[in-house]
Amino acid sequence: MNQSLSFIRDLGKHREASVLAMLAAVAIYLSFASDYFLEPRNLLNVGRQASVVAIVALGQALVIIARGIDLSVGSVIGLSAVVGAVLMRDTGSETIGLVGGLATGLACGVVNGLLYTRFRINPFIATLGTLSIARGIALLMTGGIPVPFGGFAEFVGAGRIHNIPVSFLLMIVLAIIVHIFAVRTVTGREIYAIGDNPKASRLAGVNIHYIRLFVFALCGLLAGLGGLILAGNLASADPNLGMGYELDVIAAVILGGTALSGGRGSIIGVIIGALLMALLNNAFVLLGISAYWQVVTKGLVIIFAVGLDGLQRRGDDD
Amino acid sequence: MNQSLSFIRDLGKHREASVLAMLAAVAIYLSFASDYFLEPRNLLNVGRQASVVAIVALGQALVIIARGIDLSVGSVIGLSAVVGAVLMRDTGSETIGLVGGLATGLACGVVNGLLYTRFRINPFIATLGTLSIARGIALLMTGGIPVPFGGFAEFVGAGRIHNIPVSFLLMIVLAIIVHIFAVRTVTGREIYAIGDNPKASRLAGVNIHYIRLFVFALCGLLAGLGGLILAGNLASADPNLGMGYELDVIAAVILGGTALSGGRGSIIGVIIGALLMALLNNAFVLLGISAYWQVVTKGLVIIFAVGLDGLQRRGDDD
Amino acid sequence: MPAAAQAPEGGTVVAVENTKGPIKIAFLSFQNNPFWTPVTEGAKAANDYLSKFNATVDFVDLGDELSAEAVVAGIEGALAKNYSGIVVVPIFDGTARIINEATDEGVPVFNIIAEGAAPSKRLAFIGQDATSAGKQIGEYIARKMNGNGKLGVITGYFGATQHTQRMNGALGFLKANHPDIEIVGPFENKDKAESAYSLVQDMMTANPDLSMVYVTAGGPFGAAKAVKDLGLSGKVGVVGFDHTPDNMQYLKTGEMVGLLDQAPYQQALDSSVMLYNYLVAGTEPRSKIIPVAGKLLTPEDVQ
Amino acid sequence: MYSKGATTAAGSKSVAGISSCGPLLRARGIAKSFAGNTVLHSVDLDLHAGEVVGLLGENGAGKSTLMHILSGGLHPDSGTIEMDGQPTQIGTVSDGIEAGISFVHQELSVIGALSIAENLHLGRMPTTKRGFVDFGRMRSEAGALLSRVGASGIDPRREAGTLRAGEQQLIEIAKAAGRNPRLLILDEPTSSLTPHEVEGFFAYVRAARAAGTAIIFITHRLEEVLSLCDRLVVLRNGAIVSERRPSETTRQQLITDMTGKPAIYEYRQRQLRETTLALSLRQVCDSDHLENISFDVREGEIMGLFGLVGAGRTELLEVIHGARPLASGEMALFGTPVRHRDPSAAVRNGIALVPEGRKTAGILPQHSVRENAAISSLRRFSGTLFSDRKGDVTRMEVYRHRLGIRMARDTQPISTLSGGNQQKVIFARALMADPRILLLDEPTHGVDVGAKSDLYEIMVREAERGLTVLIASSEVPEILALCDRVAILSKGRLAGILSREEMSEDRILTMAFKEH
Ligand SMILES: Nc1ncnc2c1ncn2[C@@H]1O[C@H](COP(=O)(O)OP(=O)(O)OP(=O)(O)O)[C@@H](O)[C@H]1O
Ligand SMILES: Nc1ncnc2c1ncn2[C@@H]1O[C@H](COP(=O)(O)OP(=O)(O)OP(=O)(O)O)[C@@H](O)[C@H]1O
Ligand SMILES: [Mg+2]
Ligand SMILES: [Mg+2]
Repeated sequence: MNQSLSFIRDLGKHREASVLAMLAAVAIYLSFASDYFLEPRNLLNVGRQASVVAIVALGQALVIIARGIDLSVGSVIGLSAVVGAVLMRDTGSETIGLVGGLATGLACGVVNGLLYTRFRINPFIATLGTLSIARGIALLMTGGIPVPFGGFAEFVGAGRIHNIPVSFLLMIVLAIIVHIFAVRTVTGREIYAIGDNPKASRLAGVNIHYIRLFVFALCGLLAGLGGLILAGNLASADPNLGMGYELDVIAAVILGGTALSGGRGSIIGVIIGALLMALLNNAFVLLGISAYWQVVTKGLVIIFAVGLDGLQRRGDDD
Repeated sequence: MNQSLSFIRDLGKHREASVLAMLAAVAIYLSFASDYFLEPRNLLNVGRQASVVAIVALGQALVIIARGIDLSVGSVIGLSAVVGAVLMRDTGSETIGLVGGLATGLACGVVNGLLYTRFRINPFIATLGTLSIARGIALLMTGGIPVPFGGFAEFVGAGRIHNIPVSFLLMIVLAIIVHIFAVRTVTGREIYAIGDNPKASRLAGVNIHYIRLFVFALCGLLAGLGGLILAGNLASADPNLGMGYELDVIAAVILGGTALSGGRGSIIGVIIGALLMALLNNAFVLLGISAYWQVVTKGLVIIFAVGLDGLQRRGDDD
Repeated sequence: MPAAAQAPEGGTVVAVENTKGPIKIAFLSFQNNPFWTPVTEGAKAANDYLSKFNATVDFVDLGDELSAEAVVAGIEGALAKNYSGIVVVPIFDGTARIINEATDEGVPVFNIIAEGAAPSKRLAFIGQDATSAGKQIGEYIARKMNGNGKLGVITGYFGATQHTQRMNGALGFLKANHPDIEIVGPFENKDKAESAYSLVQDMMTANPDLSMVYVTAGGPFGAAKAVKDLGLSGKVGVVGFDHTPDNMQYLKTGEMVGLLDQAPYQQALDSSVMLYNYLVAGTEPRSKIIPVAGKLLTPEDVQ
Repeated sequence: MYSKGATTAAGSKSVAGISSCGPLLRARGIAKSFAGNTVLHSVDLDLHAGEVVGLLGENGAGKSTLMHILSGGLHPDSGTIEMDGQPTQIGTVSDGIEAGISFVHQELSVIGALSIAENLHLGRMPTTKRGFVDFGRMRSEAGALLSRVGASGIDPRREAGTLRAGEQQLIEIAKAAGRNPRLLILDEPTSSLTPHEVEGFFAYVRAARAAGTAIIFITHRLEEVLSLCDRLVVLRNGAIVSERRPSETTRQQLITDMTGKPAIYEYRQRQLRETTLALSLRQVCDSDHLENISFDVREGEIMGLFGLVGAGRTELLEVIHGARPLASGEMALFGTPVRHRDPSAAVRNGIALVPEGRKTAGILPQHSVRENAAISSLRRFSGTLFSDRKGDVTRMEVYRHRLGIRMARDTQPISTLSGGNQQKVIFARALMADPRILLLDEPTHGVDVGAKSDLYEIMVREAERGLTVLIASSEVPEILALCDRVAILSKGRLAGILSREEMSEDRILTMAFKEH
């Protein structure tokens, strides 16, 4: 068989390929349909809009690859933002605020991890519980009233370096780091191992408790960062910030080809998934698609993006 | 070992036992803390409030036992209600409205099932897609404006027979039917089998495509019924009806001891899970707990309910 | 008891003497964002005021997720607890049935803030009519835009009655009276400020000549922040609802050019007192629908 | 928990002279029961450095359980373990690894998503100075490890999930070898290996023995233990019944030790009735592997399918069973042309399959034994809507006796059965469906000698009653013992068919190599 054909076949083997194809298709269509789409400024906007979902999805992807799931990310975003803002307001120190926000995310992640590893609570239920608890704490801390949040966080959330949004840059850098982490480090490889076959991994001497705790902690930390970016962007930390994000984040991960049953998935796929979702929202505005059709179109695109892959993979599973 | 001890041990083996214990604990606490809790009227209210989640969760449980997931139930509730109401309004026939609503739910379920079995789209993504599409269609049909919905549907949703809410009775009857179906019929047992090991089941002669299609169709149908009850109770079909229900429904299923990884789960557990969630909401109103503490408490109860089980089951998994 | 011959502060209704014995009023409301803070405070003020008349107003939290089911469950709970009367924020169409049920049981219900379109046997409704509020804002938009230009529209949830009415109230008025104003959208932001931010960014990309953004529900300050970050303060204005601190801040800096409120504190207080008066003296409220004119704040007001 | 008191005076009628110093590992009075069902009764076992001990026993005798206890995967109810003369607590698997014990489990457990090199280093991946995984070193070490166990042909960069069972087994062995263990436990490592692979594996075991490793080797193939081991220990019903030297014993003796009876199945000439054709294949091709396979099987015939690895036996059975699409060609059942789109259709038509790979394709791990056995025949016995649960109980009882399935209760999860007994349950599942044609893919994997001959008896008896059997096997003796004819596949093609009279080990193997 000739070279180029086998290249395409190789690409086709990757589950993220069909979503990438969909992303390309939407982008190509948009570049014809709208004069504004290809403007660097617009492309960068799309990148920025994808960044929070993408950053949180990096952590979520590792959790899912390790056969877990973290439903609490949306609430952790809100709680971290609120803690960061309150600390900054009360201590007057930006550093304390930022560190406090990240530490909150990390702490939530660790709690999730411990509920799973120590108390053996199914992660779906454990994180459903912390989803509620974190949201409640954020509301209690603020009495439901948003807290102003500026300074460096605002730079991270809304600032630009050479016209490139800082949060977008952060997303790129983190994606590269997490990608390298997942593919090249021992812990990274062990994450895939325990997701594929937890029992065999444990018998081979992988510390599955430690790895599980680690992925949840990292996911919490990234959700905390996401919270700071989101609140920074708005210069205001609302206890309801991030509500419902879990579904967007998990959708980005699954769209990117990660298996909900663990063991498989790529970081590049996650970024593609997040970009596709941001691109769709951008397309609706650029093309001025009528209200209710936006909702229908979104569903259709998601199904098509993954459907391509499924059709090709016929008879593969079971 | 003596009889009664082994009975308790047997009970402890069932994953739903700890949630049942939690349900009992909350109920006992409430009967002391509030004079109104034990009034038949209040207990029946709790039953009615649990009914829609429980009925939809019956279908969801079978889907999850078969190793699928249906995120679209919330939107299907809304779409079925809207279709039912619009048909009733336009044809003037209650029967057409009710049948149309149920048929809509069934059709959505069949579409989900086909996306999974024929187009091999991961059910998480497929139903995330239909979640959006169904809601979009409901909005398009109504122009976003609620449609009045009365007659027999209102009786089902809000009526009482001998003071017992009809929807509660319906829940009980359906739970018994689905329970018997799951444990006693061939299809029911095959649902468990394909959730446990799809490949082995297929080779053993189970028609896994048919079973998968069936569970999604049934889940859609029950979501349709849930939509009619909900809209009937409110005497109005709002296109946003049922929004976000998917998480409540899935939570009830998982709380009731069904494994997200398939192959295991009980219908009784599902009902217990749904009742626990309704009881919590009732407790909040009866005890006048402030909104923010409600959110925290809910999370804590969910974690405790399942944590009891996890602690006892130490070292069981992997 | 010569306690109060005058209305409590922030309210407009005077309580009558209690000849009936203890009165228990349930006040059912939500809590999920700053909008509800004055509602809660109004209920608390009513309790303070009416406690002098041997009446209590219990604030019952319906939680942080607004839904018809939550309202129904709340009313059912209040009936189970034998309250004498209920003040509720029904919002949705689907709440009419349970309100009728309560009324038929002899427990009068007073609706505040927003109610569904379906008629019910409630004692009265005090609040802002969403459609006319939309129209009020539409008139203001037209004035600010001098009758032409592009207006971006962001709505909370497609299909949410109040959001739709506010939107259509404004858009209907503009289409009829100012056909030169071009509408961009509507787009859904699910009440999220961050989504409003992104939408404004994209709207400005596709419509560099946009001059006004109308946000019908949650998160208008996100739109204002986007305007600020794009360096378009003064060129593009945002109008929206509710005098929450987040929104007010941009009124001061000028990105927000109009904010309509619903006098929630007064609604909460007056409704409780009127319900009390009805319970002890049978005094019917002055009409079945008591409109509350929203106060439209502009940058000039806060300067 | 270890109760010191239970130590018995060493029941070591141990075969002397292997090692002059004390044993590497000394287990005394090991007992274990599951939910009241005693699986091991006070087992004593000594293991010496540089010794290969063959552990034999019927399915469910307790071999795997004993090994789990020695390696830290299970806690004994009582008994002590000493290493190098010191009492040790091997509480967890990692303790065992720490103490130098490597365990190759009976069930395959490679990580399909990782590369072979990664699998071999799981739990101990080497890193570079900068903290990244040292893939270069890992690959070269993996290459060395693979050639140590005789699998030098495998590219260590391949994803482990793409390997066939035998190769995965070699990976598991190489993984254990890579830890340079002092005690190496091999639980049925050869059941899915080809004869060639077995040779390479033996070479590794001999080398490891020479290097001073103590090795426990569990298998149901008696020739293997007789040629490889220094000492043979037979476990029956959870107790050690004999310890022998290979040079001083025979197959028959070992079988008697294991089962308590000497009988073993021998082929009996039988008269095939001239009857209808049960199955005929004409020019059958699948999408990538099989090419133009044509042959007929008569009703009541036991037809063997032999071939080297990759010959396409599994694929052919899958095509007949409907699990794999028939790309071209024709197939007829009892004269009627059929085309199965799905195994459910095949099962309805009276074709049952015992698949290869009981863990992935056979068992329903969370289901009870009874449910597992009943799953194929649910539709057959359900009169109306409801399934025949009472019937399941009685049928299970029948097959439990016929196949000698060893279990405490038929409601226990199948995953708590020993490997061989799980295989018998899968067999029972196929028989319960009362098929007209029975497809068997390596059906006696992990089944002990005694049970194997029982299964052969049953197959022959069923065949006499008209059941048609198509059995794919890698074991020539099995083919010779059982089959009326054998079809030999080679690289997806039919290399020929041998009748009973023409069959011999030589001819079968020659034909299997035809296309190579
Ligand atoms: N977790 C468990 N719960 C209950 N019974 C168990 C459990 N594990 C093993 N058993 C029982 O212990 C007995 C011994 O099993 P074991 O796996 O040790 O047998 P084995 O000698 O390895 O057999 P095989 O040759 O078939 O592998 C079996 O009867 C099995 O059913
Ligand atoms: N493309 C492939 N990728 C991975 N594994 C493959 C591939 N093709 C075949 N195999 C595996 O190779 C093995 C040999 O193929 P096949 O089933 O045709 O041989 P067989 O004659 O049944 O031999 P055996 O059953 O002894 O392995 C199969 O088990 C199959 O899983
Ligand atoms: Mg074994
Ligand atoms: Mg094979």
